[in-house]
Amino acid sequence: MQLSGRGVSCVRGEREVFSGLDFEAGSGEAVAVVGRNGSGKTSLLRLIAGLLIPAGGTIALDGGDAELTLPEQCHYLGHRDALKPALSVAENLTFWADFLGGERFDTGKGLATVGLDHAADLPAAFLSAGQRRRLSLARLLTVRRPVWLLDEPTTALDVAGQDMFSGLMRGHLARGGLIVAATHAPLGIDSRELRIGGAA
Amino acid sequence: MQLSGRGVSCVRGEREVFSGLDFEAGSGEAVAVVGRNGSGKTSLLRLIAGLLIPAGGTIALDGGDAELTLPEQCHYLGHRDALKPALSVAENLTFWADFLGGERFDTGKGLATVGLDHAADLPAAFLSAGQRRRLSLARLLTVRRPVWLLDEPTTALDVAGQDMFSGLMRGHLARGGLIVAATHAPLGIDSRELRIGGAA
Amino acid sequence: MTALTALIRRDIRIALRVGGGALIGVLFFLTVVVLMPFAVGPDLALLSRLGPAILWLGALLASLLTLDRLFMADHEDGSLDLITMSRTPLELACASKALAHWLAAGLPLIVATPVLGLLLNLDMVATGAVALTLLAGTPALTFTGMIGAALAVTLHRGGLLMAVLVLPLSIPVLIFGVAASQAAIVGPMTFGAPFSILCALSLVSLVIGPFAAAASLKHGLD
Amino acid sequence: MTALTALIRRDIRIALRVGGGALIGVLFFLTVVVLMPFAVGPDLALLSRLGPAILWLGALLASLLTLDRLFMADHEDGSLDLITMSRTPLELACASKALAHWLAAGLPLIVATPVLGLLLNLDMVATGAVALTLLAGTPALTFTGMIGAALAVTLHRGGLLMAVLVLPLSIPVLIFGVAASQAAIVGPMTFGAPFSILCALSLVSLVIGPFAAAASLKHGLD
Amino acid sequence: MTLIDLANPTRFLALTARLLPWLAAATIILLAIGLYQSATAPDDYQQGATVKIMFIHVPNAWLSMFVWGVMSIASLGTLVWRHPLADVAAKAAAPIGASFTFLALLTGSLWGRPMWGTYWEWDARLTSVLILFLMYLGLMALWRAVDEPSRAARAAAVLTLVGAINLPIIKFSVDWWNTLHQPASVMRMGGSSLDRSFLIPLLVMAVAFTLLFVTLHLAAMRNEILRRRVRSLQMMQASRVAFAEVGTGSREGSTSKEAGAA
Amino acid sequence: MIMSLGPYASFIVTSYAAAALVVVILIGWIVLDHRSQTQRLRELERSGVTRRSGRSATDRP
Ligand code: HEM
Ligand SMILES: Nc1ncnc2c1ncn2[C@@H]1O[C@H](COP(=O)(O)OP(=O)(O)OP(=O)(O)O)[C@@H](O)[C@H]1O
Ligand SMILES: Nc1ncnc2c1ncn2[C@@H]1O[C@H](COP(=O)(O)OP(=O)(O)OP(=O)(O)O)[C@@H](O)[C@H]1O
Ligand SMILES: [Mg+2]
Ligand SMILES: [Mg+2]
Repeated sequence: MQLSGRGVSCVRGEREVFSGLDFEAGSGEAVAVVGRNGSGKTSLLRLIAGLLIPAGGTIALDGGDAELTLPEQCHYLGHRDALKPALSVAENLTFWADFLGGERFDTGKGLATVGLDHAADLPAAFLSAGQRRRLSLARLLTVRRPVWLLDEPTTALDVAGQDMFSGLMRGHLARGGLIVAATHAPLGIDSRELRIGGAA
Repeated sequence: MQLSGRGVSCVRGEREVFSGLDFEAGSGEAVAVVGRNGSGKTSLLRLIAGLLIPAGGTIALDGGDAELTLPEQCHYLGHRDALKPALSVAENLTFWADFLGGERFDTGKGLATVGLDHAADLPAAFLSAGQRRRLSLARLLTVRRPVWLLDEPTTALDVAGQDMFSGLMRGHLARGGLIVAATHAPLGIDSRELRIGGAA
Repeated sequence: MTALTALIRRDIRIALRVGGGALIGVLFFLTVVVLMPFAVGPDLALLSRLGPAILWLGALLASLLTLDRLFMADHEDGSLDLITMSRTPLELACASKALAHWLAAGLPLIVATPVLGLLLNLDMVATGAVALTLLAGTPALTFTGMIGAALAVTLHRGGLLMAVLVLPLSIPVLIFGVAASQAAIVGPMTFGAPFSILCALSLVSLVIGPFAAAASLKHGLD
Repeated sequence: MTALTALIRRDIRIALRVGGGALIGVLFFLTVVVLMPFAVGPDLALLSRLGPAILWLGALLASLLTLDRLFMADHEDGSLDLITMSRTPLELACASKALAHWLAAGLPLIVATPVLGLLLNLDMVATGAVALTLLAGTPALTFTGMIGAALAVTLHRGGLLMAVLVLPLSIPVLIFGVAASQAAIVGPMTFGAPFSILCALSLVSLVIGPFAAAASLKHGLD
Repeated sequence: MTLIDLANPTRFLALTARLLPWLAAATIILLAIGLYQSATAPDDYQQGATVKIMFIHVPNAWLSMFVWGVMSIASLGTLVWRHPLADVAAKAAAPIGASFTFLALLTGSLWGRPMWGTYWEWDARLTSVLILFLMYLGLMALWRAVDEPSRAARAAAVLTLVGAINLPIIKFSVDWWNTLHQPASVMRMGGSSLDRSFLIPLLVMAVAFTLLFVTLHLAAMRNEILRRRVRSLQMMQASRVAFAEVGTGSREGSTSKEAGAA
Repeated sequence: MIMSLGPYASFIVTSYAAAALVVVILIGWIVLDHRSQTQRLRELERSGVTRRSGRSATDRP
């Protein structure tokens, strides 16, 4: 499997963010997107996720499921965590598992993996910043998607949380997945660097 | 000047977060609040800022302005950045300068310090995560407050941004201010550690 | 299919839990209806003549005003990104959300109608007619309102702009809803004609709404 | 003082810029008024009799429904935390926000009244009377509505809950507003009596509103 | 490129610059003829001199619908073909269409007073025109509310197409509901029933107003293109300054990497 | 020639006057808009930003 972009350019608010960007990521590989604030890391992830339309160039996944579009084969973890404060922690996770199609997903085990099993019945509104982040990480486990798009995934995680998360990423890579992560801090796994917008 | 808490305890959502916490910070000193996710770092900062009411214990600032309450002598920088997407970057900053009472504050210079002067006329909605964070950092410069309460202030900042911010903090401490910052990453300045809720 | 039922169940659950839809919508409906007599004056004959109109207006405002956050809330917390990316066609997802909204916020209004009919001095037949027209007409309100809700997301604006954009579209629904109720009560027209137009409006909006909303969401990606 | 003027200027600017308050509120008002005749039917005599009531109801809904985000938006983006902590008394800050809201969303309604009066077949005197009562009464709506907006923040609920909480408070305003307008048009009461009660209501709410809102915000800290 | 594909609009600007004076002249001549003819038209045996209002009312009423039609086609251009001039055309048309609709409403109600004894009546046609006016206003509010033209364009396009449902309602309302307003007499199956002495000036005025619309629309489109040019230049200025600025952003301790970027 | 407009002269005159006024306002708006846009364009171009200059221009305004 091979995710590749050729000459991708991005325009937001009528200003060019970057242009002519080439990149590549194969099975089992992690790409760390780095660059100054405002250089377009988040924009690149949203382009891959189909949430923005490229102003030029192409992005394609070779060797994936030919019947599905690229976004349909991605997990996207953005700044906003897609949690409903009114629902309990377990309800939030179960919803995403059902909606994304993870039929035999065990919510309890998923929560235990990210260290939230004790909070399963709390409303999500009561979670601290790091706990929210852990809950959205759990979404990555609900259903298998070959491509993970992660936007500053370790934000607000404590040290133990970061270890847990590197473990998850390593597992995903070992199963042949690929990861594109925007980050300012080290990811905690081996990764290739993709720099946007010149040295920071 | 001395900020001190004695036997502070905190209850949120009818559950005790921590209790019997003592802490202390003097002029020119930075305290880094650390602890697991959900241990109560944010809660502690909000207690000091007067945005939560302690379930027990007292928090006081000695040697400050006797006519002002503790919250009135604090800058609080939380997860949410108090920016209005509809206003331009400069308008956002000018508003806070006026509202907080920084009469002779030069918006252009403030923006230049955080590296946003080129974006002064953009709507704040167009900013990237790190640019938003830089803009809220600029609020610390509008008017002098002895106590800075910072909740994971370096989130989303790039390396240059973190350097810029350590510079700001060092300047504040050198002018006799004090800082209480909740953080998972190193702050980039010398600081005393205050651990909540046992080792992570 | 499970994806859509999961979406519907989640939305209904949120609406019921935080009082976001059902209870509050009904309360609002009640208050508007209670306000009317104050505005109109305590003339019972006039009141029962205006009854269907007042009920329809109340239902219209209540159902439109709960609609404005239909997509906005999902947009703000990032859920909409994931829904757009998912394997479920966006049109179906939009339709499901609207259906959930109607179940949580539209149906209770209809259930509450008999009680409010009492307050407005309407007889059994009149109340029944109004309830029936509401049952046939409120889906049209929800499914046209949905277009406005989607536009509101695209435009980063909530609330009133959406109401303003969508209210003109709902005027025909209101006209025929009231006309059918009046016909059932006083004649001289037959109930059937305006009622079938009302049903036709609902059916048309059931088709146009999800497509227009999905188009607007897709083109408004950011 | 500069802090308060800064707050007022910011709020007005946001309201005007995104079309959040002024323009949209007026358009909503217009649409609600336009909806009424559809519901009530094209009976001009009845319409002009209901005219003041319709205008008042429209103004009430338009001004309340723009109010619901008065504090909620500031709460969601964290501005409210900073406003609470600042050296400006919270009561004054609340009052300023309400004043800004009235200037941006209430005044335009009054300016639009003559146009709408035409649509509803009201004569000059009637239109003038309605506009005057709105001028005296809408501050009361804003300043009582503010309490609901503050409660909505405390309770983590926006929109309709707030409207439901506040509508009962605004019923007296509505009653006397309509009464005064009707008195000016048809008699038999004098205009003066209900009008002075209306003014009194406004004055009272000018005092109570900010205190109640500030108290509710302070106790609802979280 | 985003900053609007300039090649096409540039040709448009050049072309319209040559076309506009002729259009304006033709408009003025036709308007003059039309006004003269309507001044000298005989009084109607029923309506008296008030029939002269028709020469203003009917062209404006037609145009109010015509302009929405133009905007609908432009909207298709925006959504389907993504033509760069389409949203310019749609945006420029809205205020002009709103003005015509306003005039149709105003002259209609001024005519209604002597004819029906009331300025306003909640009749299906009048109301659907009022709704049209409201939708014009809503559309203009929408353009104003969004600072990004391309984003506003797509939303406005969806709304315009949905609103086009109103056009057949306006056109056929008089046939579907038996109302005060008179049914079509000029454009209908089986030829016009209007007397020639009214028909000729009416048609001349209608053509004149249509030309007026074309002229104003082209001029407004030119303005809109210029406005976008100004915008993109300002944007470019902003991003250029941004490039000059990298590295001075942080005072303290800029790293060696960072200096290299400037 | 003096036209006799009958008892409703004011209505007729108002219609024509309103139409004239609205058209004049439209024209005025378009002309003024054109002036201000060309003016701003000229200012921008004078300050060194041209459509194809891109990043090559060096000095800050
Ligand atoms: C505010 C009030 C009015 C509005 C909004 C209005 C609207 C319209 C519209 C939209 C049309 C074009 C219809 C089409 O092409 O089929 C029209 C045509 C016309 N209107 Fe009005 N109208 C109003 C009042 C009146 C009044 C009071 C009269 C005269 C008694 C009148 C006489 C006509 C005539 C003669 C036509 C031409 C019909 C034809 O030949 O197709 N209108 N009006
Ligand atoms: N609004 C709330 N209502 C009820 N309980 C809450 C609320 N916010 C947080 N809590 C609970 O209070 C505890 C402390 O939360 P807090 O946000 O202070 O943690 P934190 O130390 O800042 O964590 P993190 O490192 O994840 O930011 C958590 O267990 C959380 O579940
Ligand atoms: N919604 C938007 N509309 C217009 N412009 C935007 C929008 N979001 C971001 N931008 C602009 O696009 C550029 C890239 O933003 P992006 O969020 O991709 O940066 P980033 O690399 O993720 O930065 P950070 O490190 O701060 O997260 C920025 O200059 C920003 O101003
Ligand atoms: Mg980012
Ligand atoms: Mg925290």
